[in-house]
Amino acid sequence: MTQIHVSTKINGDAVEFLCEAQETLLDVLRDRLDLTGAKEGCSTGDCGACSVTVDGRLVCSCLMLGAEAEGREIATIEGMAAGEVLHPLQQKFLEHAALQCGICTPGILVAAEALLEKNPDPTETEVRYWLAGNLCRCTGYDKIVRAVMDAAEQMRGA
Amino acid sequence: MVRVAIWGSLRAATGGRAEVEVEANNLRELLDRLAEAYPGIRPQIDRGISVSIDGLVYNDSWFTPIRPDSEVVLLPRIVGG
Amino acid sequence: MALDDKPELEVRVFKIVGSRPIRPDGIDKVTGRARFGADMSAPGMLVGLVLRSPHAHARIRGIDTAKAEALPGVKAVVTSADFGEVSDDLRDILHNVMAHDKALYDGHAVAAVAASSASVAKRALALIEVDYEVLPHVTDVDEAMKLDAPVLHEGRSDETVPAGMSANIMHRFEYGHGDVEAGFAAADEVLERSFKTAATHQGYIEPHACLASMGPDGQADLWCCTQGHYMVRNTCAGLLGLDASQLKVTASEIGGGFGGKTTVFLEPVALALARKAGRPVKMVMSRDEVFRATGPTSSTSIDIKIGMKRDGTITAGWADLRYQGGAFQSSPVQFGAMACFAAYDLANVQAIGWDVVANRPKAAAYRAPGAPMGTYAVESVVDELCEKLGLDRLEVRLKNASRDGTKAAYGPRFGRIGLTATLEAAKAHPHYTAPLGPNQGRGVACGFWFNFGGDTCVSMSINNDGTVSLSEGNPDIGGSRAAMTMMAAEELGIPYERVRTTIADTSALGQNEVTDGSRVTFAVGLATIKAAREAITIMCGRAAKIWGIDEDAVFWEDGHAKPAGPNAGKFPPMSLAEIAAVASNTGGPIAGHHEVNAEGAGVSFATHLVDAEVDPETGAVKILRYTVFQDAGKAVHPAYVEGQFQGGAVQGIGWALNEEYIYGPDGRLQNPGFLDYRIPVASDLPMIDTVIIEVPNPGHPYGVRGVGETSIVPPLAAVANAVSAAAGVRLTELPMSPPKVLEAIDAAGD
Amino acid sequence: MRYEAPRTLESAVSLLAGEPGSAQILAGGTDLLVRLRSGFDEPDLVVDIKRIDGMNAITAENGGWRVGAAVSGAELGEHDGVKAAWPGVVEAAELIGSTQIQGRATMAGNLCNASPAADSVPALIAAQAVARVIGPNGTREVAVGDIATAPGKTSLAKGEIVASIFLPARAARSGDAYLRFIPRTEMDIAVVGVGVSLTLDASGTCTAARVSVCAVAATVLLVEDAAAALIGTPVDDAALERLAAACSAACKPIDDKRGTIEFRTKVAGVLARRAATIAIERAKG
Repeated sequence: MTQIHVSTKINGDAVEFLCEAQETLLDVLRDRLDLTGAKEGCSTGDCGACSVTVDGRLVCSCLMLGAEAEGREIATIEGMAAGEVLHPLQQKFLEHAALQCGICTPGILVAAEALLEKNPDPTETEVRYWLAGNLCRCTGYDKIVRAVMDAAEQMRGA
Repeated sequence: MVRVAIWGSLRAATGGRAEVEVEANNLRELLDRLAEAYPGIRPQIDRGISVSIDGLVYNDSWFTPIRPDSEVVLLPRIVGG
Repeated sequence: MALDDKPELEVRVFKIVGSRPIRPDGIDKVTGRARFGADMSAPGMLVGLVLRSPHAHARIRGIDTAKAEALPGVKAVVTSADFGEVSDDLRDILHNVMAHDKALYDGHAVAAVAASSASVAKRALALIEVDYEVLPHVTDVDEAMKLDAPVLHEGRSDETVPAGMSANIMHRFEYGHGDVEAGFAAADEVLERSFKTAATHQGYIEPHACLASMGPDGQADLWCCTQGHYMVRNTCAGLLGLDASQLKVTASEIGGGFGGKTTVFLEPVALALARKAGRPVKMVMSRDEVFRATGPTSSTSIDIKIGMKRDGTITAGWADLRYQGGAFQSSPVQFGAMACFAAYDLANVQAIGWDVVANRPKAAAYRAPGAPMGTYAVESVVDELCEKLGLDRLEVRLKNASRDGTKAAYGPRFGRIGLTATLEAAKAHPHYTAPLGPNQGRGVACGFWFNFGGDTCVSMSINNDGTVSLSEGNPDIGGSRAAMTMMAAEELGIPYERVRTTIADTSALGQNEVTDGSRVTFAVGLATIKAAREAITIMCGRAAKIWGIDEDAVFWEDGHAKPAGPNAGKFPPMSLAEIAAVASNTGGPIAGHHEVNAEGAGVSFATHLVDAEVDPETGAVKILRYTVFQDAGKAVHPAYVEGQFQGGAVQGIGWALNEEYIYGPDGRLQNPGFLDYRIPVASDLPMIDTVIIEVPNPGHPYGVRGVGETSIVPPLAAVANAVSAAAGVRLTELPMSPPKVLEAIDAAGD
Repeated sequence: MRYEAPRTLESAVSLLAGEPGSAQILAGGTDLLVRLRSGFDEPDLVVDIKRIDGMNAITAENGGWRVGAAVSGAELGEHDGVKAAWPGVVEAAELIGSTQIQGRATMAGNLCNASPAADSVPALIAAQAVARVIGPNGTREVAVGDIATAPGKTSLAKGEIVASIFLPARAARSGDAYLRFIPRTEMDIAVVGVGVSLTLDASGTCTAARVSVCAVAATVLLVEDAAAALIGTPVDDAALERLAAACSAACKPIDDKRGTIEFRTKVAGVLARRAATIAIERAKG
């Protein structure tokens, strides 16, 4: 099967890869580039575990072909911390115990970061609706919402 | 002798008795004596049984002591999620 | 365990237990580094996929795999013929992971392939020819119990099932005491109601996944997401005829389980493919496969009859519970029957359970298996009786509540329990008396779960630098490594940061029971404390040697060995680090370990309060406020205890409102995805408030009770009671999806 | 399967028209990729139209707005001009899926997916939006209501692409709204949805109205009786009740895993009344 050559940027680094036409961006990230932080929970865009941003826009990487990444800038959970320094959202998730099993956590963090870039001072309702596409089965969302709002407050003060 | 409470559907094996008495000093003896005296209980013991002794539930520990005045209740084997 | 441990909670002042440190696996999980089931790969790895039955019930007349095997890139194809004879206790598991002579449900595995890529494997599946003889099917529990229902297995009913009943009834269970008829006669009001609940799925976000490899010598390695890798090892070894010692299973990080990962599905298939192909095989389920072919819980049909006096005294309770457990006997109806009246001190009680098979996937455990449904039915009737008699719902529950020494409805007398403490806390909470608006209602319900312990091994190494490595054998599904680290540090008297807890593979420790039954913090915690105590004894001995005094004259306090009695003050205390630094000089490495069948788990009760609003024109339900009151015995890491309370409550809300398995007339599952299997999303919910009650469990050195399961027991009933109050009509079917609520409102208005 | 990302509409059209096998257009891909993954759809060619000039643009035209076929819901929601003119259309488009889906999903895709439950379509029909269809035989303008012909089926010929959707100029004292019913608060497909667009005169009498209902028939319906119930009235309670009754009467739904016939029929009326109330408020400014 002929493979497609794609040049893109992931977490700030230039990346080239080959993929089959029907491979999703999630397949490429996980199986070709060893970026397994994005998770496959459903492959239908219903769970958000594979969330990444493409040119700054939050998307499900399971609903985008790898080939579409050509020339785009992609950000994944692996690029969220700056070296040793955690992003305030990551730190607040730890402090608030906002994860139990942790499978949804990368997607939720990527989604929450996209929210705070757009809206640094979200209400609880805004956080809940923004994150409605990120399923979490363990926490009941309570501590997740608290952690996002606390991180937002800290980031506004910074 | 230890008095053992038998649950409803297991009473078919004890002639309808809700409580039976067996000579046992520990869990293993209890199950062995029960199976000897009431062979109809055997299939349930094979399927799995838990025993509540004085309010604490035991699954397997043969040598758990049972006192003559202990409250002993048979239960289907407890599982969990 | 030895029962010599006295409850220490009330005398002991904890330094670490009860605080909220950051979990040790946290950074890996917020940075994407944590490796879950599907995150592992191996050189030369193949991709394994499963062919599944499109029929709810069909005889398999033949399977032709020749074309698939001939496809370039296909390295192995397996069917049930590739598995040998197995022992009786494994037979149903084997026939569930790979259909034998019949496909028994939509999604039942019939064959599997391993190929060089996913796309080749997919094409190979399409080339496998299965000759099916489609048979009539049944998916509803009441239908399956009828004499003319299609029969899944002949001759499998056990001796408890009366003659002349449907062969789909596997087991009948009954418990109770007293005289229920006399009890009903003594009541001022007797109410009998029937209920139905739909099957739900645990809905863990991580699909099942594994990576298997096996050499021709039978040595095998398996990486998988599971609640119990020792269970996986034992089961797979049995299914494949391997020695347990030859199969090493490593548990990945696990992306949720809730009971659904307490058995095997892909693992034996991946091993069989790896054996045949001679190469590692990775298998990952799609979400569709998870819904169609793993282990949801039972759908149920329940009748409840309760008698009550005008003063609120419950005179008798009777229940008939019918649970289908899918294609093989596995419904948790016994526990539903045992748990449903557990919150009440009843003189007269009888519960009957029917364990039924139907053409659905074999049920697996789901958080307090069986209890939520029976409890929903009982608590709904109690609620309606309170309403009829004009009684306060909490007062009635307090009046009839099980207390220390109550003879439980399922037989034994309770030891120390915290039900009334949860009820009193609910009564005193501002939530209970907060005003409600129009179309709003408040629901209350209690719940119970047994909890258990089981086989547990822990090994603890005191490293030369004064740090501690703790190995345990239970996959950490919600922060248990933090709890173990805390208990180890507490007992040793050293900082939390000095201990690292690892989940060991099956070669490193003895048998460990699955992470289930809310057992881990209780049982592994107990073993951890015992292992620490063993290490402490050794360290005290080393200090005694150094000081040249008797071992008995040394005691351990605040992380130090100290001379005692006549020697007190003679020598400066030696810290753990100081003793560890000279371990080689004093006798060699220092370690503690503990292996136990941890009996003596403490039961746990909860009371939930919920406010709901119903849109009378659409039947839409909104949860406005929710408060959980639950007895944790002792909350080791309160944040994760709260998390268990909140998570269980929200799973229960989903079960109550929108989650359901929907089968079409063809017996096929119509909603095998998160689009139409509707688990709660963030915007559906309010904050879930929690109140931790601590009534210590005498069976644990720190008083710990399991907390993971009880929290899903009350919400079905609590939400149903709130919605019924808000809608002005009693709802008796779950889920209370908007069409059902609207239909009930409209019917009541007609 | 081949993947192509042409730079011009002409080459997209010729790729699609020239494909001897089956071909699919990829805009947001939020429906297409689900079908690809499930094996429901196995096209030989996928043509990604996002790299074509103009596909990602929202442009003012004759007092209205032209929305390119690849404009995502999120981009539409950030466009103050369209939001001010057609808030009902924007809110409908923004109801398609989660935040993540919004980052990709397009109105044109929602239209061409031809689901009877498409959220943006009732609002577009109520707004009298027009799709610009470009194909091997040139360009044609098609009322949005004429695109879908049956569930999953469209009137588009081989090689034809919906290149943009035109929202016409908005009359004075007009307002639109879209409401749908879903079991949860997010992430569900509409069980029933209603779009209402109406115009009032200076006295508050309704002079024009369009009402469209989704998920109650094989295609999204334009309910003329419902509009007639409003026109010429002050849109009082009596008119709203007639509107609700007309909407319910127009429903020809099915029982399925998402809702019953009775439920959809009744709730169509309830939502019509509620949506019209919002539209009136908007018309009154």
